[in-house]
Amino acid sequence: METTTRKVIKNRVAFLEQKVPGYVSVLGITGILLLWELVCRLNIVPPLFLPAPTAIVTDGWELISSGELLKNLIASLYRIFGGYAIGAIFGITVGLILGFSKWADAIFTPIVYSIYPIPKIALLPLIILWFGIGEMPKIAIIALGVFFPVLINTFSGVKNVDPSLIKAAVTFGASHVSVIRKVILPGALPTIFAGLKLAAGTALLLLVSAEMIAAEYGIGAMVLHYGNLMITTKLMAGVLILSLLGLTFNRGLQWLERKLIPWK
Amino acid sequence: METTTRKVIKNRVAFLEQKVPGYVSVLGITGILLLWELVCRLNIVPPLFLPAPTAIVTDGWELISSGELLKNLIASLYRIFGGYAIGAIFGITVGLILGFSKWADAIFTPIVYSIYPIPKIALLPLIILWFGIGEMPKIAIIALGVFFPVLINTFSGVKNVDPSLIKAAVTFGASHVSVIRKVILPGALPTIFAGLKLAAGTALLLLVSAEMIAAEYGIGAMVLHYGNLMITTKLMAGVLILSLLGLTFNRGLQWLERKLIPWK
Amino acid sequence: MRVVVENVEKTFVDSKKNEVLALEDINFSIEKEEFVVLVGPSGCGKSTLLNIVGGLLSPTKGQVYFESSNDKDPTLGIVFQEIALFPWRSVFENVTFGLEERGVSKKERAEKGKHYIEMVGLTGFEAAYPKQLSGGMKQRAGIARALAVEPDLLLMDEPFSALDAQTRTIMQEELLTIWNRTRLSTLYVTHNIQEAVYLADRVIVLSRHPGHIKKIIPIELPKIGRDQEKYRSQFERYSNEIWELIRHDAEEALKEA
Amino acid sequence: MRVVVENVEKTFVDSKKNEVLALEDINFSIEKEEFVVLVGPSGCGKSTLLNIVGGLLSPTKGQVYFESSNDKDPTLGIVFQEIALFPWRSVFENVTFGLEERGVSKKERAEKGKHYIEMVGLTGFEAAYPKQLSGGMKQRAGIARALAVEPDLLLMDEPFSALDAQTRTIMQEELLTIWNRTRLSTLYVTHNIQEAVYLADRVIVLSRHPGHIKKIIPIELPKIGRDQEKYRSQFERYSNEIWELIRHDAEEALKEA
Amino acid sequence: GNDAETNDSSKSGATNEGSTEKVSIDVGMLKLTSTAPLFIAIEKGYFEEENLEVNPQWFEAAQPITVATAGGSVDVGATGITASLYNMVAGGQKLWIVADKGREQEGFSSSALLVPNDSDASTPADLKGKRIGITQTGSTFHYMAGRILENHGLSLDDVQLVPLNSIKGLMESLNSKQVDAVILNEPNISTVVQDGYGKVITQVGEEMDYQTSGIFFSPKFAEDKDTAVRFLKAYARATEYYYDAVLTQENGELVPGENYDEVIGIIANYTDQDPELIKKGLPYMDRDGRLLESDIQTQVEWYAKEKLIDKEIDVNEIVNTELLEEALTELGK
Ligand SMILES: Nc1ncnc2c1ncn2[C@@H]1O[C@H](COP(=O)(O)OP(=O)(O)OP(=O)(O)O)[C@@H](O)[C@H]1O
Ligand SMILES: Nc1ncnc2c1ncn2[C@@H]1O[C@H](COP(=O)(O)OP(=O)(O)OP(=O)(O)O)[C@@H](O)[C@H]1O
Ligand SMILES: [Mg+2]
Ligand SMILES: [Mg+2]
Repeated sequence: METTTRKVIKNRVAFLEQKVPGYVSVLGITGILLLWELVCRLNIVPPLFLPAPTAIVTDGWELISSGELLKNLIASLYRIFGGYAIGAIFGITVGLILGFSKWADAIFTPIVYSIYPIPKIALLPLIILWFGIGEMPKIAIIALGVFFPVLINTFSGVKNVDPSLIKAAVTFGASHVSVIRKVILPGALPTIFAGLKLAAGTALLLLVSAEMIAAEYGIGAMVLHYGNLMITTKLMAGVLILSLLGLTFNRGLQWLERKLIPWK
Repeated sequence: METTTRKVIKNRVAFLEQKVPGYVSVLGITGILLLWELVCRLNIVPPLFLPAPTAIVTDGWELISSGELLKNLIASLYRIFGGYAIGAIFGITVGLILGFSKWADAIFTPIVYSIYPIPKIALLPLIILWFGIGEMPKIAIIALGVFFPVLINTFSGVKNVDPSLIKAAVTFGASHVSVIRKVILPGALPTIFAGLKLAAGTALLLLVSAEMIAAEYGIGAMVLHYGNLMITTKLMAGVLILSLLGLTFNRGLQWLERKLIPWK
Repeated sequence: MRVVVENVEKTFVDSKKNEVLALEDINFSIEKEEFVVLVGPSGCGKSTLLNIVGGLLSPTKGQVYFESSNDKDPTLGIVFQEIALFPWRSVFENVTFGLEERGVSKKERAEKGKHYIEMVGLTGFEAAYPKQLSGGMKQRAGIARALAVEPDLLLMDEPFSALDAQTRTIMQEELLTIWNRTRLSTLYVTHNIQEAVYLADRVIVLSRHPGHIKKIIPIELPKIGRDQEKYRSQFERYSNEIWELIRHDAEEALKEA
Repeated sequence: MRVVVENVEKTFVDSKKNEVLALEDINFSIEKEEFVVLVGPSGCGKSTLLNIVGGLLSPTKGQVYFESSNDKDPTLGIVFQEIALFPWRSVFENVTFGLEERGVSKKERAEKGKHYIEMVGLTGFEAAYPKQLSGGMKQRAGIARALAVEPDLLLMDEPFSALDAQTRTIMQEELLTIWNRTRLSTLYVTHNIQEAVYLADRVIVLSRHPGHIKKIIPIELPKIGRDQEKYRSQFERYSNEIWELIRHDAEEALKEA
Repeated sequence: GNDAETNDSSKSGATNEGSTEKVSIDVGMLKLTSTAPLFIAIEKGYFEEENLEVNPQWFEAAQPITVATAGGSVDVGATGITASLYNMVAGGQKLWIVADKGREQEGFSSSALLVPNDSDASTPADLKGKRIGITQTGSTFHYMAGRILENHGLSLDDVQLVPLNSIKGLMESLNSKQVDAVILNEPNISTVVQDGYGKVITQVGEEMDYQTSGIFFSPKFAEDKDTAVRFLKAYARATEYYYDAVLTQENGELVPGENYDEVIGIIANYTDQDPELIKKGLPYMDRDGRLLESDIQTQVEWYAKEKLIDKEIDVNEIVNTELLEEALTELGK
């Protein structure tokens, strides 16, 4: 008589589904902050090299309450919004033109692609020569940094609109203007937004670099100022504020995206 | 008797297929360069503000033959390759760890995402403080700028490996190690490369910024130097070289990608 | 209104600059209220032909024309396999797109939109975006959009091939019901032989390399109820005939990378 | 070797944290050399059940086990609708993946690989990457990969549903020929009722919300040649029976966004 | 007289050293003229005579030297005294300022406030509301600008300070009139004046006595009092040598001293610069290397007032004159 053995089948991909409780993240961040604070309190690392989180927050608060932060923030915001708006508007416009006109495409796209890899900050000296050392060059460098990714995304957004949508529109009698307005523009919008989001990071980076080179006020100038003075807690507070600025900028764009592209 | 009319159907999307001859691009670039040269020759714009293309090339050649370019280029290349390699290696390693371990993910991912939006150049004063002398801070800032996009792409590459591939591997008896080595790593490779390409632009930008703020030699320092001296032709030559550097870097990565990911 | 395809030939230039003859010597017509189905193996040029008829591609030779007694420009309705609903428009806005482009008044758009949405069974989903619909519902919206312009010729390119087998069966039945109410001249492309026999007045069988008409088979069965028991053997005979015409080509197509 | 599915139940927690009962009270077995097909409307839990049998999901209740006379761990072969070939491996490397993981020698891998690649008609494409293959050829490679491990149970989840109608017909025939040579115990999931009747020894019909077994129908037709004229009416009767069991559910499924 | 004195002290140094081992000292410094005493002490073998082996660590900027000295990665630092130094001390990184390494003094000034040649401004008081270029915030130039303005009834709030990060940037911004005034040092002042695009409206030395740079000891190095004193002995001999060579005045006019060309040669050699340029920018230094201790107090107060220092610091926590005094005593001064 044969004996039969039973082999129960077990889930061999259980490891993929392993769950980590939600509080771990919170605990993780808290733990790291506590550890950091402890390292500083016990003077394992000198406070000059690594200021304690509480010290950073305290100094950050001081920057806020003394109005110093506001002054610098306003200077930076003015530049970043100005530059971003100019760069984005031009980028979208030129991107649309290149996307729609095959002639413009053939002539200008190679030029765009050869200017694109230049780190825009290298043009700052030139821009200072052209525009002087006031607000203009800072706004211009940000605009330039924003212009290219937005242009290229707009262009590729227009080029990559699903051709079957265009064909459908044409079959249902849409005119050229209608196709552009009702199909190509909304179809390119998600890609344009991707460009705008990419450009936000670049804008912030260029802002800080530009302010480091010739500015009295601004978050970048402030960070460099405290770096020069070796007041590291305030420097870190400035960096913290930059991180928040970046986060807010990104969130704002995400919010706008959800508003403008509800169908995604 | 009824008369029948014939309506021949015409291609209504012909405008999409409109072709522009290939030489237009070449003509376009040549035309723009000629125009530029002409504007300069006729002194419509002073050469200080917009040097002529021929002048830029001549000066660029002078920079090369005098050996000045080489000296600066070597200084920059050393920094960019060092920083890029360090940042990429750490980024990939940490990205893999976060991708594989749900615990590490839960604890560290929120931290990574809150540091990510900081424009890394703002940390330069701090990094000078930490690393002090010479090359280290420049390499560190580039490494830092490369680290984050590479990490985040590696992480999302690992997370987005097609689960049906993992399931297939497991069904065919693959061990955990096999799954990681033969499925997750190659599956994440294209995304990792996307991160590496993204980081190349950032690395170049940070290189220039860092060299502008504190360096004796380097292409960024050279550009700023000639900006300060108002020698715009040499400045433009430097910018041209940066653009070539960026292009080469990108091409190199593309070549590597084709070698490493032949199946795409 | 009658559609005539006359001596159509189409040559493509492929990525290696070689000329590829996709269609050759295509001659047929679609009569008023006729449902013509194009079948053929993969790559035989079905979509190319449909696109030429729809004015989305120019033929290299020959022409396609509408014969009609009035001077009105013919209107077309089209349904794609990829559905091609505008993702940024609600179901209602998609369905009334063609009317909008024809300058139809808002009131009439609302009425017609409602009517055709109801016809395809999407009442209640007027305000939904395409991403909120299942595959079958999306394809219904696509059909409503094509019907809403009350076209002189309805073009459908494998509308159901992305749906699962059961959904496809249901949709075929529904399409037939709708067609019976509207009786639009239709050119329909499919891979599926059963579908072709089930829907067609005439089946045009294409062969490949280059695509030309192998045979035109009129289906002499009542338009409604072809799946009944009594027509089964005749249905099978048509299917087998077509399958025999295509089989060799289909096996070849499968071998192509 | 026999596979037993005993009292299986599966509950998912959806994105809104509600519990969704996907499968309930599933009991059946797959005998040696038996070809069992699961049919049912969209979302009835066919894939869920197949994944549980394949050890890719844990059942909430009940269990699945192999009954065998030896102590060897059962091997499984699996074919997905999405094909799931490793894009970075050539056809040969894909086909021999399972053997590699089982530590089979290089020589034996080369032999078996060659054998199964030939069996599915891919000789000459050993070095090709998946992206260089057509859909039908990819799916053949997927089948060869599953056969190459000579599994105790072969699992197939709608392997042909992404292919066009004609390719599907050809592949069904080929699968039957291959199966006839290998006689592997098989669990096969499909939406397509004709396909089920054409391939199955037994068809298990599932209903939805929650998925449970509506009926198990043994197909009493010879395994080879079911498409012959003489079995046509019996074939149709099975198909109709299954369609009647599913139809209402399938229409409901279509209404769900 | 001078020679005899030098010989005497060298003897007294030599007698001291016999028992001790040779000590190796890392000194962080810049390739600038104001580092001259250290160059001289190395070249003339004064350190050798004290049985010290000095390893120069070359830096590119001032700030890292202070950090490195405070952090103990070099034993001795030689560079400008900036706000960052005070802040580091306030932040817990201790170091000692022990000797002079260059100052602004009436008649010897090496820094000045310049305006474009055609500027209306003739005194600093005319700069109200104008743009003044400096290198960096917290730098010595920042301090000079502030103090000069205060001497003329203005304050930093009355002008716009533009940090331009480099000397070259300052010069060119002046040239292109993107700023209305700049602070510059020699030899750049001479270059600007020669090229004719700028004029000096006041010399810093005329406005104040200012201890611009110094010699710093890391806390650890200062603890080893014997070595520290020996180091300062060698240094003090070098400052004297420097002073006598290049800072001798006759009738209010600078005249070359007896080792003038030798000293210029040493500096040119270490800084890779044209001797003619060096001759234009020789900073004043105390002959004995003594600090202008009172000015350190002034600086701290000024920086604190301008909120450029985080916390008030006690001058006694950073200035150590004892070591130098002891060295000078041993040298017989
Ligand atoms: N734009 C194009 N450029 C070059 N060749 C093309 C183009 N479009 C189609 N072809 C070729 O023309 C032939 C017919 O293509 P078509 O898409 O019309 O076939 P089909 O019958 O619709 O195929 P399927 O059943 O796969 O949809 C194919 O060989 C295809 O490769
Ligand atoms: N991971 C999951 N989380 C939550 N619900 C799930 C999950 N996987 C499946 N379900 C639900 O379980 C039910 C069965 O899904 P399953 O994919 O097994 O159906 P199916 O019969 O294979 O459908 P189809 O024919 O569309 O492939 C569905 O209602 C589905 O929404
Ligand atoms: Mg087609
Ligand atoms: Mg499924």
